[in-house]
Amino acid sequence: MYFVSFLLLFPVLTAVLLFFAKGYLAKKIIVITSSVVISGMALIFATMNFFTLSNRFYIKDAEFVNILFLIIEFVIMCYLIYLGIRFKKYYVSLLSLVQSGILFWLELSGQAKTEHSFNIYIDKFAIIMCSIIAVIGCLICVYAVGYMKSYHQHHKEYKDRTTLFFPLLFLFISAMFGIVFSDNLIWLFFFWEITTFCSFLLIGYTKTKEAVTNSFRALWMNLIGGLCFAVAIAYCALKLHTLSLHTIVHMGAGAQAVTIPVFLLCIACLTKSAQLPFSKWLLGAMVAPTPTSALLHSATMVKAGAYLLIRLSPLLAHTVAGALVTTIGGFTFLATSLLAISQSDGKKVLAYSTIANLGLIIACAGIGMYEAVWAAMLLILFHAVSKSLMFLSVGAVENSIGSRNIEDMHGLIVKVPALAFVMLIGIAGMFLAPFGMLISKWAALKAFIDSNSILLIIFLVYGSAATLFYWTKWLSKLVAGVHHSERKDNQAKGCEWFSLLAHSGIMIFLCLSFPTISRHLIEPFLSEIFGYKISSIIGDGNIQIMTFMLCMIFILPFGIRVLTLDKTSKQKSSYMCGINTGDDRKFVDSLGEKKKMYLSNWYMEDLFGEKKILLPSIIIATVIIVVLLVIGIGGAL
Amino acid sequence: MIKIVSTVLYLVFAPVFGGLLAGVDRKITARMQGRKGPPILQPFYDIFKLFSKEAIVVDHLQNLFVIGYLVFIIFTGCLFFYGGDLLLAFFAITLAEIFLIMCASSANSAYSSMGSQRELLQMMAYEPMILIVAIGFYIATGSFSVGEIITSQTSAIATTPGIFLGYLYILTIKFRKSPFDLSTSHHAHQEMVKGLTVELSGRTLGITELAHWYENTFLIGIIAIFIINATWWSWIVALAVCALAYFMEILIDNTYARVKWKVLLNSSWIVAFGLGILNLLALYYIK
Amino acid sequence: MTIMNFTKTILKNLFSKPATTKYPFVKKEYPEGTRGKVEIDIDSCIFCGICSRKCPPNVIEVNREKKEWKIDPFGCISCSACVYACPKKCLFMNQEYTAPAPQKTTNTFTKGE
Amino acid sequence: MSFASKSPWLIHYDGSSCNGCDIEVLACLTPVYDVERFGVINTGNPKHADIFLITGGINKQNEEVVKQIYDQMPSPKVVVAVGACACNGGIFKECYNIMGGVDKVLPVDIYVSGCAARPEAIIDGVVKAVALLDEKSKSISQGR
Amino acid sequence: MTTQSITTISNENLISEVIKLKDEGYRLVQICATTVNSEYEITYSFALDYEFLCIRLMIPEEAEIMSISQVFAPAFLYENEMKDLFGIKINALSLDYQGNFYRLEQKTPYKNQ
Amino acid sequence: MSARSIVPFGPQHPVLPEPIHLDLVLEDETVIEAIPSIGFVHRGLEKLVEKKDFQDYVYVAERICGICSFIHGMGYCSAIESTMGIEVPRRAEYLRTIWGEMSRIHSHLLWLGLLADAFGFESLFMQSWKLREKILDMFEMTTGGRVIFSVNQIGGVKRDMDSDTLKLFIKIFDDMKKELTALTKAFLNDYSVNTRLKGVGILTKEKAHELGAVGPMMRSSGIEIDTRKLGYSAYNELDFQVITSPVGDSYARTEVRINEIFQSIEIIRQAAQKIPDTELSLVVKGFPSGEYFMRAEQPRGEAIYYVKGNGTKFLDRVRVRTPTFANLPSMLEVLKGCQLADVPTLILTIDPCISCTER
Repeated sequence: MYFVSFLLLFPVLTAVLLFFAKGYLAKKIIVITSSVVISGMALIFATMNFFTLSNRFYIKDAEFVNILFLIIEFVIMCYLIYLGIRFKKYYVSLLSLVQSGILFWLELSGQAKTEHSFNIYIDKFAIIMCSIIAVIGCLICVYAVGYMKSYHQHHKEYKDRTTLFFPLLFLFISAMFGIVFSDNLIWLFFFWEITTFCSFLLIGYTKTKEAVTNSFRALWMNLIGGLCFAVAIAYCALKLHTLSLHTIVHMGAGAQAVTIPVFLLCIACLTKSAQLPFSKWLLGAMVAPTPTSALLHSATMVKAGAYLLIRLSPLLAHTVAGALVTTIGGFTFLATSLLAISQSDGKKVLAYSTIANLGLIIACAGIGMYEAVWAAMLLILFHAVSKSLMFLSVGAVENSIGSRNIEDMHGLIVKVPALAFVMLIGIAGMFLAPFGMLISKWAALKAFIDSNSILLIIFLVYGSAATLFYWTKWLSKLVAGVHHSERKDNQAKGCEWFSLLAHSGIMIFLCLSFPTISRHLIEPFLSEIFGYKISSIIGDGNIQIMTFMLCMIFILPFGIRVLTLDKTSKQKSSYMCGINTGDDRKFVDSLGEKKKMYLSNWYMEDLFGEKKILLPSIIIATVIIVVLLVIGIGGAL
Repeated sequence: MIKIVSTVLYLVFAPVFGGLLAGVDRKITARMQGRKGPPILQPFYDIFKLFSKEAIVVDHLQNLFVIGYLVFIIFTGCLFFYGGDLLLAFFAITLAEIFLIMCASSANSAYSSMGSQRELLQMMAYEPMILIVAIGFYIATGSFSVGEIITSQTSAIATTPGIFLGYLYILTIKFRKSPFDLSTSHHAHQEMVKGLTVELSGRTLGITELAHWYENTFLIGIIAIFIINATWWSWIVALAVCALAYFMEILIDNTYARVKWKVLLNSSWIVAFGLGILNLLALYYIK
Repeated sequence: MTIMNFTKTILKNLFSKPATTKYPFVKKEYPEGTRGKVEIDIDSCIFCGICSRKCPPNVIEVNREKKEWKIDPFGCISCSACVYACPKKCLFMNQEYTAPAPQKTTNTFTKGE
Repeated sequence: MSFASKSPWLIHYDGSSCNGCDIEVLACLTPVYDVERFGVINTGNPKHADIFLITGGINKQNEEVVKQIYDQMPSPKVVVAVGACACNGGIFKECYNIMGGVDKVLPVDIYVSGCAARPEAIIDGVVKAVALLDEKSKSISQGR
Repeated sequence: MTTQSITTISNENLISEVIKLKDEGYRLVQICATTVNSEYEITYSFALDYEFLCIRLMIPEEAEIMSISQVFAPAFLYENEMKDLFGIKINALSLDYQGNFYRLEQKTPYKNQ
Repeated sequence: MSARSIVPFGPQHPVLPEPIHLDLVLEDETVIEAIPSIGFVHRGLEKLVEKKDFQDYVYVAERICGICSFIHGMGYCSAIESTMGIEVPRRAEYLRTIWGEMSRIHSHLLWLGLLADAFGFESLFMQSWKLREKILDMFEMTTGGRVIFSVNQIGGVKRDMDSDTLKLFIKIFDDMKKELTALTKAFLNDYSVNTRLKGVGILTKEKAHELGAVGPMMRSSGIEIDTRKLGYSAYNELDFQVITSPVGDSYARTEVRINEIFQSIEIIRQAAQKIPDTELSLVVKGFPSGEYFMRAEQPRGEAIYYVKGNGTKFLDRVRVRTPTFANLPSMLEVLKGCQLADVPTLILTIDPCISCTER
């Protein structure tokens, strides 16, 4: 109980402190201290509950909290309506008004006073999520302390608004804790809206025209989700007379009564997780400083949608809602993986990859089988770490070499070796064999087969092929051995560097320890929600193989040293049809002058370009949603 | 016990088998072209020579990656011949290939890098089919485990003929045979020079060649497990089918022009769909 | 449009004798008139030097005093210009070509007394 | 036991020849002469090659190219000059843009005469080069 | 054999003459320079089907001429060649190799020394 | 958003039997720009006329290129003969025609092989070159050399072909036709070959004319010009049609060249029937003076031999404009927008002869 309250309130306190803190040093100290405290507490909390945790409920009736929430909600609504009018985005005002209106009506008319019991619910899943959010979120904050300083040194054109920025980060973390812990749908909705609001402010940080447009896009898309959420709450309150997520989930799959709210919640989750056709807001979020992107993409925000869907997954198995979620998820995975091929902006590739991976998680959740949910949870875990690592390293690279374009990362292993290694670990974590993501993919594939879903298999096999392509080409860019004269200084120092290293460490630690995590956290949770004992998903033999592979990868470089293979080989210039000008970089061109060779990756714009497939995918996704909604809700009515 | 024996046998004899296969391949190809051709043992002479040559690299990282390639190819084969998980074996071979790609691009040389991009494209082309092969085995025999696949009552091919054909299709890419020898070719004259292997020479080239032999043995092993079931004679049939399949590859090698990358990508994906996915659908339908 | 229409040729090749000659294990028979290397019947030579002047790559050297006729076989282009030009018809084309060697040599023919 | 002689891979570069020798070099690979009988592969890539076949003389522009290719070959390596032009410039040795034979820029190991060099001569040259390769390989392994 | 007409024109008329030929549908066959005493004789050959005609310029060594590569695109190759071999100064080349077309050791070998 | 690669292509490159260099700018593998560089084979042999007299220069002329050797020799001789007003004996003209057409067959077969090699069809390459060896054997029988014949001289030819040889040749060609047909089928009907040739590197009729393309390159764009129709050597007494194809892609160029092989066989057959029995060569007296542009049809297209004599035994100027030089602009035109994989094929479809081009 104390832990929960602490985790919810302490970040808010930090935010307030940061808001009033003067000077960079003060902010730095506050951020670091509270980050240590928050992640420390979360970890202690997790360790305490690692082996033993019977699910717990907290906070029975808290009228004053509800009122407090109501007030905050009202303030936010007013602010949004004001902004909508000021920027002439009236639909934003309207959406905000309608969804908050529903809530106010529910609360004030007393309809929300169901015989519900507890507002907070803690189980092993909440523990996992809470640790991810705390650790990754705080590491991002620590990184941000170092990053924002150099960001404003590089971008003099933007006003330094870090006074607002840091508090928002912590507010965001607090809201995420809220989402994870809440059992009362109204509470959940409140925190849900806070994340929407915070992300809106964070995306619009630079206040450029693009940033404003993108932040409004993020806002209205999430508000649509919020609206669906609000309607779902109203439906639950009026028809089901309960607002407890736990209770609703236990009504069981296929229960006619829950069909409509589940549908609506699914739509809300899809918007939050930026699935097609709602993906554009997440791509637009790239205009924000890197820590924002990292925060939105890895541990928080988009994960909120995935989190709620996993909670709902027992209700989704073999239902139309489940079909909707899996189809959209699978389709998003395929479409955005293909789209990522044509991108050269590092952050954009990461954005598409995030959407794709979220699609996979959501598809797994939608299947509603325990193997699938197991895969989904591991994917959340590994994706959070490696994606955050990737974002932060891209940010650090941007500060060091002045660009975040993948083309400019050519030969990063020579230019900034330390960052390149960190990035290699991040990329390996995203898709390579012995690292975590792939083991989850293994399980996902198995679940897809067992669920007899040929469509998902199609999405997965082709999507994986595309994933392989765009990650590997990034990898191969990094390792190019350019000339030593191109060496650059690593601008990631202090906080940033610590955060990156910590991420890499966590990455490797997770790869080695995920069997334990699976046994003690994931499997008990699955047993509980599916109501029967879950045997281990992945055989011990296979785990040993994976571990063995991982060890091999790390032994390899040392092995080469021991065998002194690299010392006996002589270095010669590269093959350039016989006309290189003494080094590997230039050749004698047709006009008899020195010309710099340049090697670019493939983008296959005419096959996978945004112009080519983004719009059709959005249309297809919309059609899928509409058709399945009609079928599903039509069937329920 | 038998698992360990077969793994050790693989470790020791895969290069011998792969080398002989390459030798026979070169001989048959030569004869098809109306030439006398090299001796059968020529691949072994080549590889011994390569290991005795001076080792030159463009970048020392190449050594690391090329060894990684070999190690993970061998690991894949061992996993397979140990009777392990087929899907994991495919993941491992993907990792190995990625090592090779990194090796090629770490040289930062024009043709080597272009070769690695093409290799990547080839991987993207065959990846769906490779995964479908694993899925097909799983549906047909109920397991990813090679040990269980070869002791099932009926041969996998009985229910997965389409997947088998699709596998043979992408095998042309894996064997680096015309029409799909885009990234590097056994034949000299290519716009890519030697593509992936341009910057490898002497020992490092020898290692890739060795890895290629290990890989071929593994790939042919997969043809075999399509056929093998619990009966003893299925092993003999498997042997014949493997030989026939390889002969077909040589024939195709000699009767096709090298295609362009778009054709490669499109056709592989269409084949994976037309043969693989439809076969899976049929399998579900039967069940 | 057909696929693999070259198969017939390929298979025919596979099952028939290869076109490969057995050279160098069996010597090659050259047709009459093959231009190989220039040789001289030194005894009939009058050292007039026409061949030397006619030689396009200038590889023939004639020394009237020493009664010496020299040729650089590695620079010879086997054009037989010298053979046509020789007034005594003492130059002729051998069908054999000059064997490859690790050093460039000069063939010297000296007329004995 | 040295295997260098059993698998001589070659690279061919056309210096400034008239094509006559080049097509004869190519002809050596084709069915009638088929040098692959001796394990020869035309690699087209200096990093894989053991034997460097040069046809034609050397001029200012290809001098660097030839040197670079030679430099990028791993030892042991052998240079074979094919044809009169590669030996000493042939008929073109008086041209203003011909520096002379290949030996002006590289240590030539075997000279093959002819204009154009006959395939048989090229085969003989390669066979001799192969023997040399073996020697060089031995001396390198002793030198270690 | 077809007759071969060679018309000598003055330096200034070159472009207009060439444009006239282009309009009549001629294609460029070749451009050739010859050193005649201390002058250059530049011959432009054109053909229409089987018809063949030449126009000729006589220019002193130091004179500059206009490139016809704007009219006949393939002329740039011939003109670069003349530039490298003869040292003729040519203006407004569509693709100027700046004397690196042949990259000779001995610059402008055809120029009267 | 694609970035562009800048890479060198050649001079040393396995698909290029001869050195030529291109600066390639690529987007993925699409060629955006290609700037050529030649001069790796430049010898400067035109200047050798100052050192060799006009008769000896024949040996240099036929070494301009080892593939087009014969017609270079013949073209040079004809040009000199024209300036000197020599009427060459008819038998010599017929023999020149026969050797010239055999050269065309050999060159086209060589080209077919190289093309097959460029698109990665090794067995087709081998097959083409296997056939070509037969022609080379025929050359060696009649001239004593496989690639460089040294049979031309000012005023006629040095060697003769007797009627038995000619009959034998006709028989060999008849046998060869069967194999050629199989080869033709593979080149023109095979699916995979078609994907590499059809629609690749289209040169329109207008462009071909504008860029001054010559030979098969021009004829495959639908322009009906063949300088053999000018009637030099014995062509005025022989009956043949100019072969064209309207499309202008690589496929058309292949088609035109393959048809020319069959056409050449027919021309040789006609020539063998009509060949008159005269002497082989005239004795040349005097020195050339005046100038002449000789236009001859090489396998690769129209070649121009310009000679200018001054009445001494050394000529003022010899200039050879070879077909490849004229085709280079067309090559650059078709290279734009093609795939990297097409670069070798497209370079080859102009049938480049770099050593001719650079002399």
